[in-house]
Amino acid sequence: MKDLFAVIMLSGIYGLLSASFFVAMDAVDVAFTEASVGAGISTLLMLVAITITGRTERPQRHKPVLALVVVFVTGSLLIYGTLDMPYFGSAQAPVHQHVAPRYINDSMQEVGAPNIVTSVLASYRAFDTFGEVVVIFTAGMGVLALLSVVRHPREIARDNEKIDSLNKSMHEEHLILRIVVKILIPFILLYALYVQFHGDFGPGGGFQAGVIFAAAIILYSMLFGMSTARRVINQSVIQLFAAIGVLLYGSIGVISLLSGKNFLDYNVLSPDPVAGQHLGILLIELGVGFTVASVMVIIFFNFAGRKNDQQNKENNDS
Amino acid sequence: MNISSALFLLIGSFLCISGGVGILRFPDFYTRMHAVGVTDTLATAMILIGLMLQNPDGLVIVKLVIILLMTLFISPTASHALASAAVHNNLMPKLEETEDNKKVSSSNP
Amino acid sequence: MIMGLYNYWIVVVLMMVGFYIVIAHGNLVKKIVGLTIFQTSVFIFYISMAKVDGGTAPILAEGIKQYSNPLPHVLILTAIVVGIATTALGLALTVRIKEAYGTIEEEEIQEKDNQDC
Amino acid sequence: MLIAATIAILVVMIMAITRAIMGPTHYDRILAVNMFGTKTVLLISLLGFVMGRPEFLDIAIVYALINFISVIGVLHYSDASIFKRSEQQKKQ
Repeated sequence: MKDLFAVIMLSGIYGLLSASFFVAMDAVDVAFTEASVGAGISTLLMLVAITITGRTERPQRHKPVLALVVVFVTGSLLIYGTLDMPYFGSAQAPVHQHVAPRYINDSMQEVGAPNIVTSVLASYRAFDTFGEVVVIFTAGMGVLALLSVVRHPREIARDNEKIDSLNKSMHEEHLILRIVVKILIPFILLYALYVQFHGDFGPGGGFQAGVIFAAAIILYSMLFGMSTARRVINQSVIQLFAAIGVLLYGSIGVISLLSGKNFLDYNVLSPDPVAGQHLGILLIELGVGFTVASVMVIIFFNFAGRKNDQQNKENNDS
Repeated sequence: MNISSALFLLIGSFLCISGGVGILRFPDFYTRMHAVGVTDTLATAMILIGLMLQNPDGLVIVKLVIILLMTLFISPTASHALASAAVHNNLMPKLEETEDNKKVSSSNP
Repeated sequence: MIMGLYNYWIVVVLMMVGFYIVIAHGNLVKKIVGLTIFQTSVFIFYISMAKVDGGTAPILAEGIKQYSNPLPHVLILTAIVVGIATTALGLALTVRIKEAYGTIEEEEIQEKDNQDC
Repeated sequence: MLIAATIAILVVMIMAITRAIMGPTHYDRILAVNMFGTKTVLLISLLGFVMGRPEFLDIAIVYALINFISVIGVLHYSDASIFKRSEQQKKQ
C-alpha cells in the first residue's frame, strides 16, 4: 500500500487485535496497557507525524529480491530454532520453573496484593521498573529537545488570537462532539484515578492510569484547540511533573537505603512489613503515573505544536 | 433466566452479523455508515443485557451498566462525527447516474 | 505433536513481516510501522510463553490453583509503554529529517548527502 | 450461547478488516476501525465470561474510551490534511 493513512489505520486494527489476543492469553494487565497505548496513542502520534511529513510513499525503484531472501533465510532459521522449544501451554516449560512459583505462592504473604503482576512489577522487580521509568522520561526529554518550538511572547499572543478565531468558526460545527466530550472527560479522569489506585487488586496500575489520563488531556486539546489546552495545562508544569515522578520513585529507594535496607525495600517504611509494602507500592505507582502521563502529554503537545507551527509558517508564506 | 439471556445474546449476534454484511455489501460510504451505525449500538446493548442476565453479581453488573452507558454515549457521537466530516469534505453519496449528478460529481472530484 | 509449536510460528511470521518492511521499504514512517509490528511480535512471543494450560490470569482469587506465569507479563507491560515512548522519539527524528531534507525517502536523503560532499 | 456469540463477533471482525483493507475512501477505513473497536469491547466482555473471570470488564471500559478518542483523533487529523490539500488545489 502506498497510502500511509491506510497503513496507519490497519496498524491501529493490529493493535486492537493483539490486545484481544492478550486477553485470550490471560495477560489482562498487558491487554490493558496495549489497549490504551497500541490502539489509541500510537495511532494518533503516527497520524500527526504523517500530517507533517506527507502521506504518500514513493514507489520503489528496484525489486527487493535481496530483502526477500534475507527475510526467508532468517525466518526459516528461526522456525528451525523453535523445534526445540517447549510446547505451547505446557506447565513443565523452563519459564515456569525458576522464580514464578515463588511469586505465585508467596506474594500474598510477603506483599499482600492480590494482583501478582503489580507485586512483581512494583516490589520484587522494582529496580527494573525504575530503569523503565527513566527510559520513558529520557524519551520524553528527547522528543522535547527535538521538536520543541521556541516562540516569542508577541508571536504567541498573535497565534493565540488567530487560533482562537479559527477555533470559534470551526467548533460550531463540532457542537455535539464538544458537549459529549465535556461530559465524558471528568469520567475518564475519574476512571484513570480508579485504575491508578485499584492496581493492587485488579488489572491496572501506574502505567495504564498515566496513559488514560494523558488520553483525556489529548482528547481535550484536540477538540478545544491547542492554545486552550495550553492555557489549562501549562507545559512547564507538565515538565516539572515528569521529573517529580522519577524523583518520587528514586527517593523512596533512597529512603529505604538510608534506613539500612536495600534499595527499594519497602519493609522499612512502616513497622508492619506488609503495610510498608502497601505504602511503597502506592507511592511508586504514583511516581510512575506522574511520569507516564506527563511524558505522553509532552510528546503529544510537541508533535501537535510542531504541526501548528508549520501551518502558521505556510499561511505566512502565502 | 438462562433462556432470556440466550435470547438476548442471539438477537445481539444476529444484529452484529447483519451489520457486518452491511459493511461488506453496501455500495457506498453512507449506506455502510447507516448499516453499521444502526446495528452497532443496538447489538452492543443486546449482548451486554444478555451478559447482565448471565451473572447476577453486583460489581459485574455495575461495570456492564457503565460499558452500556458509554456505548450509548459514544457510538452515536462517533457516527455523527464521521458522517459530518464526510459531508464537509465533499464526499458525494452514490446516486443513480443522471445528467445532474454527473455534473455534480465532476465538479467535486 | 508438531502442532504444539504453532504459536512460535505465528510469531516468526509476524516478525519477518516487520523485518521485511524495515529493510525493504524506503519510507521512514513505514519503517517505524514495521518496527512496531516487529515489537508486537516479540510481545506476543513472551505472552504466549507465559500461558499455562488450564491457568487463569495471575490475580489471586479463592478456589483457583493454576495461574499463568506473571513474570513475562511484567516485562511486557513495561516494554509496551517504553515502546511507545521510543516510537515517539523515532517519529520526532523523522519530522526533523523531513524539515532538514524535505523528504523522508531513504534514497533521496542519501542522494542529497552525496551532493553535499 | 456465549461461544456462539463470540464466534459471531469474530466473523464480523473479519468482515470489518476486509472493509478496512478494501475501503475505497478514508472514511470507509475509519468506519471499519470504529466498528472493529466496538466489536472488540464486546469480544473482551464475552471472553471474560467464557473464561469464567468476569472481573476483567475494566479492560472493556478502557477500550470503549480509547476507541472513541482514537476515532475523534483520526477524524481531526485526517480533516486537517484534507483541508490542506483542497487549499493547495485552490491555489493551483
